[in-house]
Amino acid sequence: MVANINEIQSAAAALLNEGKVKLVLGYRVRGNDRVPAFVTQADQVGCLAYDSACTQNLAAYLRKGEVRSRMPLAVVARPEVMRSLMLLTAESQIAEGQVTVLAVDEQGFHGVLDLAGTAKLLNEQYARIAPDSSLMEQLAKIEAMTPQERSAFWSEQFEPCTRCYACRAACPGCFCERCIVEMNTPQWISTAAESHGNFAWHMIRAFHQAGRCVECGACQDACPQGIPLMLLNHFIAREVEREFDARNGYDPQAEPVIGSWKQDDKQEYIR
Amino acid sequence: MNSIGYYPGCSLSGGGIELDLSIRGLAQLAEVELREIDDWNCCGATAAHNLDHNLAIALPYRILALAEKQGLGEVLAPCAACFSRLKGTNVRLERSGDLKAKMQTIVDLPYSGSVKILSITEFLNRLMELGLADKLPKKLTGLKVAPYYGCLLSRGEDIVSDDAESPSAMEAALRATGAEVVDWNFATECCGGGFSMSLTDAVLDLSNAILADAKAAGADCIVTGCPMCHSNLDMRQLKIQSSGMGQYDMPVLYLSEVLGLAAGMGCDQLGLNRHFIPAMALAHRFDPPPQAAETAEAVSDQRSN
Amino acid sequence: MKTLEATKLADLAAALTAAGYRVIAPCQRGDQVHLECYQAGKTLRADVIPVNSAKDALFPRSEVIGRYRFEGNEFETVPVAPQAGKTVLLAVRPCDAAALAPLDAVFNWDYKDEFYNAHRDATTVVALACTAADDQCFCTSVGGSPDSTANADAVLRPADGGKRFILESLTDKGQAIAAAGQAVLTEGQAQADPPAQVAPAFDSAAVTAWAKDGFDSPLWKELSLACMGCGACAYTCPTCHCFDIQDEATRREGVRLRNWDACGFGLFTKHAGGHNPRHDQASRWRQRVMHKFAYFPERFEMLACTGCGRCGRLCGNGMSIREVCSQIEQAAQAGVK
Amino acid sequence: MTQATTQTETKAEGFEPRIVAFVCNWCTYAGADLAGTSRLQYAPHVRIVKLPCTGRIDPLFILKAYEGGADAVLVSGCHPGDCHYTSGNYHARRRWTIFRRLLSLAGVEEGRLFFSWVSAAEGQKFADLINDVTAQVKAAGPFKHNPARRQAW
Amino acid sequence: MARIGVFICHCGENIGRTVDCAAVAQESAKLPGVVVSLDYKYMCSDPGQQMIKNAIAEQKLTGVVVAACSPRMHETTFRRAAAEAGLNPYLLEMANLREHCSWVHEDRPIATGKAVDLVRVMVEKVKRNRALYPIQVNVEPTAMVVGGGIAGIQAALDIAAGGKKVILVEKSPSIGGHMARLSETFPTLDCSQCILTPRMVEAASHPNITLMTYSEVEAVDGFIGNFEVTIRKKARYVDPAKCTGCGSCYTKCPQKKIPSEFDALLGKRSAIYTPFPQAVPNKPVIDAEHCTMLTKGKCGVCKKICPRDAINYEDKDELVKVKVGAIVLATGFELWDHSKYGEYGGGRLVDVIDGFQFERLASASGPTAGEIRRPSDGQVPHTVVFIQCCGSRDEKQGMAYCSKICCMYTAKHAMLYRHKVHDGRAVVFYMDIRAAGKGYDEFTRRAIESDGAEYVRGRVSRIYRRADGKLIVRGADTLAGRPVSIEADLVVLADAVVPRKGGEKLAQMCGVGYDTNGFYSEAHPKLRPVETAAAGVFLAGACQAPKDIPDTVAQASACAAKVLGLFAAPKLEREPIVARVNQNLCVHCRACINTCPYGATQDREIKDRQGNVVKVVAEVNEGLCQGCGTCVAICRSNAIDLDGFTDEQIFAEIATLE
Repeated sequence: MVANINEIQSAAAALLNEGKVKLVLGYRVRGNDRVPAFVTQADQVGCLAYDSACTQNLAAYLRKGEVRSRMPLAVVARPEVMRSLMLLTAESQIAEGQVTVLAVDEQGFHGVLDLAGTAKLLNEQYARIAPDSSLMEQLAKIEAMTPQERSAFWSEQFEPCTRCYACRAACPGCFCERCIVEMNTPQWISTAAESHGNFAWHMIRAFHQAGRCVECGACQDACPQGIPLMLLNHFIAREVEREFDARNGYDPQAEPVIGSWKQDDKQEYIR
Repeated sequence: MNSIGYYPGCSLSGGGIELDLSIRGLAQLAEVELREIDDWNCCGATAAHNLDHNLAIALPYRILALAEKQGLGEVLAPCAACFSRLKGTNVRLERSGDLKAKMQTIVDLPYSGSVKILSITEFLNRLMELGLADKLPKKLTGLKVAPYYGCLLSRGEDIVSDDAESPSAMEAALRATGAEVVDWNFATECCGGGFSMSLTDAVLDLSNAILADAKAAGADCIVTGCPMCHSNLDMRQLKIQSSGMGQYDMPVLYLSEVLGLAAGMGCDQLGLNRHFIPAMALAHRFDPPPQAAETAEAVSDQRSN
Repeated sequence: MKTLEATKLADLAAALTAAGYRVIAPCQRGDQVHLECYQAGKTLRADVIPVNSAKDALFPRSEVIGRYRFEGNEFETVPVAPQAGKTVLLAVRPCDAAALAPLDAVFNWDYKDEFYNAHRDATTVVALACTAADDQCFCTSVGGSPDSTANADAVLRPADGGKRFILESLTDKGQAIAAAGQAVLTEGQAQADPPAQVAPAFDSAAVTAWAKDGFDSPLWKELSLACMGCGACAYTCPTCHCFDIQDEATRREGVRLRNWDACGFGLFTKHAGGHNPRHDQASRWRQRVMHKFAYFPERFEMLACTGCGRCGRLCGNGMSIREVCSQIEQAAQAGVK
Repeated sequence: MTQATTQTETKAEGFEPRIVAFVCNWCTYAGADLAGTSRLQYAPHVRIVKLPCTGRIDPLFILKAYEGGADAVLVSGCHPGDCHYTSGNYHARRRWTIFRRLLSLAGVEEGRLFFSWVSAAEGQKFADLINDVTAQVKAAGPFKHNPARRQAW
Repeated sequence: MARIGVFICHCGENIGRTVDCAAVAQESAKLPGVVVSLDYKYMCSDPGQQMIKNAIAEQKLTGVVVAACSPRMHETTFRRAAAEAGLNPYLLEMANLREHCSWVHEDRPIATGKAVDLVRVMVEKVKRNRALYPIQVNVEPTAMVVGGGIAGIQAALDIAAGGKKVILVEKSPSIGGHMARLSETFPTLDCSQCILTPRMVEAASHPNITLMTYSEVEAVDGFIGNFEVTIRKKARYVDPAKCTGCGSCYTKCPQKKIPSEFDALLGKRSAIYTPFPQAVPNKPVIDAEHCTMLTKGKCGVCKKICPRDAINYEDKDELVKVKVGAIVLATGFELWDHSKYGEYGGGRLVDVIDGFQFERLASASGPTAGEIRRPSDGQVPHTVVFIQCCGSRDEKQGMAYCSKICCMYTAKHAMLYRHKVHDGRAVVFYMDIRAAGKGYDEFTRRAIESDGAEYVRGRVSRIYRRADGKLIVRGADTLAGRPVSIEADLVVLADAVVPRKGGEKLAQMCGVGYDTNGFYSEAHPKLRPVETAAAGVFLAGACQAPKDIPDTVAQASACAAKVLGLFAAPKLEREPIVARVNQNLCVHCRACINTCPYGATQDREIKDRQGNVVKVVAEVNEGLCQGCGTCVAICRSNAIDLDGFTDEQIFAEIATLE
């Protein structure tokens, strides 16, 4: 547990007491697990906990009607979650005043912030979050494979996918009312949990993360089948940064990366 | 105490010794320590880049690498030519990915590109900010100065941060001394540069035009930051005058000398007695001579003959 | 007494494969253990409860149930027979075996599902008695036990401190397994290890009783708040059996597919006109609990939950049957409607 | 379902590839028209799907074409700056840049996805493009390791 | 059930030579949904069209595929025929058997096979077509013209002459623009004011034109046919209804030393002023910045002197809302600020002037009454140096483009100077002479050959003022290959033509794009040079690119033609190929709104019966949508589809190719 957990609790209590928020979305301990906590009364704040095992991205709850109806609310947010909140702001899913941030990282609590303050903190303190080196190594290995090997690798990875969509549910960016995979006139993506349906699903899920994924890891954590989704996510984020010099979730006013353009965007592959 | 790396180069112990003296004096006054780069070498100006491009980069590369190794984040290169070579090398290293590796093999020293090079104007303006501005007890009221930038302190858009056509980096400091900056036309005109020896006649023509314009604008002296300009305008002025092109008796001062004068530093300490065109009379308007100073004036006058 | 060295589980799988069985067994896959088709080289793990349940073998996640062809304006259907080969579920847990009862019941209720039954008839269940349980296990709360042999054709019991298994054949199908595995089995004596201790988590009767009148309870909203609405729990649940029918066609021919579906999805009950009778996650969770603890007992006199604990193990948001039912029991005790 | 037997399912020798092209109405389609009016002969394997603008092309169109067994996909529109709708091709270009990298990571080999700008005046370029793409795909043979290919049920 | 008719055209021998049309018809007849499949020699001929019409009627067709030439050739023809037979024209598609098949392949079996494929694809598409109806947009038959220079005046006059109402908005107190400031015009040297002022008067008196001078556009809402524009009428402090323009006020105004903008700051004006004597309207305004009554509450002379009591010191800005159907942007240009060139004195040398200043010096109504006298000491200059391309064609410090008019007006200036100062020396530094235009090259030749202007090809590297007041102009004569130094008395810089400062704001209001230099972007550089990406907004004059007067006038008249064309019918019919948002699916991520090149996707609040906003979604404005479909592909939820190119249609096409 972080050292100053009491400060999170008292900040949450103060927000609730002063009527600034109706709900505090945080974490609590249940056995060996950390699970989401929905605190609506100041006297319940004692359950709030935070440590590095709190990996869920609570921003994903902001699409739920049951949660939205309790706005304004506060969210215990580590840097990736804050970036999700920036994305949600940029994509007009939340607005200043609806969400207050209880900023945390592995060192502990860093105060109560509005969304503008969160943007500032992110850009000042967490402008560069080093990508997981093992991810980069794995990617390098995959990229060194032949196309056939890559195809075989992913087919092996996607094979156990049951299409439970836990990855989608865990992702704050997946806030569509109706996902593309559920469109059936025409049927965009086969819903059968078989090779081509799984391939199309994972390609399109990853593509829809372009310019948006904050690499929080919630999708991969949620996947019961252990599919290495972060490989795809990190790859896409890396390409977006390389090609368009864009890093996701730092600017609450950002134009969408896919949905904007520059005249001199690279095009060496187009003849 | 602040400290800044120092690259004197060849001229500051020779023809440009006044520049070295006055800079060291001002730095001391502003409580800035100058840390000379240990084991420095020639910067390559002005000949190397006409002979061998690798050499022209390798020489400054070694200086920069040494500075980085010695933990110097910023380095002052008072001579405008040294400044241009060193900073220019930084720019080229940054632009070309392969160059750094190539230089590392030639020089056998690593360099990441972290060393920042300061010109004399940048350095003196920094000193002013660091408190020198409050330590200028003498007002040089009535002194009309023509700030002369020449090429190396005005050109090269990646190197000089001033406006190439109408630079102004010296003006604030000069005004702070109480001197009047005259409106003149030849602040960036060519003085003849490195052709002082090889094409002396061209240098005389060019420098003559500069002197003439400064005189026409009513300047008492020309102020410069470049030892090469200084030597062309100061030393060659003797020849210009003797060959009948014009009579100016126009002292040419380094910016650091003017500031030193305002700071109340002695003429000797500033090296004002070492000029070809006597500057002591001008200096004495603000720093009346003790008895002994006359001897120095005499020495200087002798030299000018 | 037939015994099998613990290290020879894979050899048994290989022997059964050689005998023409499709062997579904707990195989190592990356960091996880999945129930999947055994192939030479795969590592078997009897010590870990697999991520997925045994239902996958009987009720595949996607199955062709019809075919058709067209040519010009002519259209014809093509009969499809279930693709059910001889299968053995090797070393599945008693909770997975127990789940066959509710599956048998629902697939033979008003309609006898030829596809499920074909798989079921071709399948032999070799259960593995549990000698260890984790904090998510709760079979004892839903009428099961860690060494139950219900629905099993044979059972493997860990013995001699885990060094070997005792194989008990319970049916003819089980005998056939013992015969097919003859080469890797030994005749001898062994002392069965004591079954796992699974502490009761809640009183299912109390849950069923509360649920009878609990349809309109405001409690569902609180219980379901943390649910994100994915189908992970349903897809790994050994008893969940909802499905969706989809056609996939080219311009010449098509197949009709039966794919899994889950009541946790928002679209599960969404009508074409836009109305959704289960419009929020609370009503979907209510359905999940009611189906398992109220409607199923009402119809089939059994629970549709075997306490395998998979939902608790995988849900990062703590939405497990165990957790929710415990809360319902507490509410029932406190008299909350 | 059984694999549809079409003319392209033959062995590599005499292999006649199936190539799906997504083109915009205003430039590349018109460029193809010009190739026609100029009577420029080119390989007959490409089938064009016409769209108003490359901006309309969803990456899923490409996946769908692969799913149906296309041996290659060609996407072509107006040159940068010439888009009939001012910026549709710029938007499209961003999508392609990422999507083609993703497909490559996923195992779609080089030479199965082509992008090009062909203006309404470039009939010759269109014909050359089709010939070149066809030749490349023919040389590469059928797209056997197509990860998006529809499952044979 | 679909009932599709397929009609294969032989196009004489054009298709028939390489495609076996009868075989294609036979194969097509077997396709699911096809009830009739016929081939014919010339489908576009009357009997061919009749064949289609008969089949539509007799077979009750729900869709038609005509397999013939390119749809770019005859789609309209066949769709009209379908409509005449009672089938919605958008239920007809064409398969391109000629340009895309018979003309490009020689092998008959292969071409025939491909033709069958092309027909099959279109059959599957057309089955999924739905009836579409042209979108009707109401049109308010009033135009707004922004900018009262020659472009705006011409556009307004032409629209008014066409019988439609025009609101002409001008931000300064008078219309006339830059042209009113010019002395003479090239290449004819006719007096600018003489040809312009009658037009100004005509604009002011035309019954169809409402002049709104001293006014600025504040906001633009709506779309083609239906713009709502808010215009700020700035406080004039003079009631134009009462004022007769007698001029007593500005004659008596004690503040007379204010640099006159009209005279390019070379002349002076009073605080209550008209910019120039022929101003239209000829009614003064008070410059609130300089009027001591308004700044300090002291003076009041004008109010006392005004015989009509027209002065009102309490006047306030007024916001006026107008409804217009079309907008013409004619905001013009200004000159690049040459003080960025340190080598030309950085703006500090008073005798280094720009082109407009020279125009005013040369103008009979200017501050020197047409005598060329230099600003510093009022002396007649004996040597004048003209420098072309000052800020033009300079990517580093100035503008990368050619300003187009400078070669001509510099020649004119040199000529005017030589006409006025006979012993004077006119030296022109140039990079190239670009005198493309009727009579233009002759004009520059005349400046050189008859009027003795000395043309020096080369750049000027430095201008400085010598102590004696002479301007030393140093440069290169690249033809002679030597440096030159000229002692000049006056230097005239042909500064680059740049768009009006702040023009981006107006462009954004109207949804018009602009380039990196700030010039407004036309819809197509070749074929739609007056339209913009925003339907109903047109461009006239130098706001789009540097232009001379004839080009400006021509473009202004073109705008008027476009506007009158738009106003010709009370309703505007638009192609119904537009995007549609499924509001149930839209989650309002605004990607489409960011993406649309036309600003056609907009926020839409969905309210319940009590008027509470329950949801915000995207909505496509049919009036603005051009049907590119970029929003469709950008939408992750696929909540948008494009009529005519729906996902269902395209997927069917792809599936058919399997």
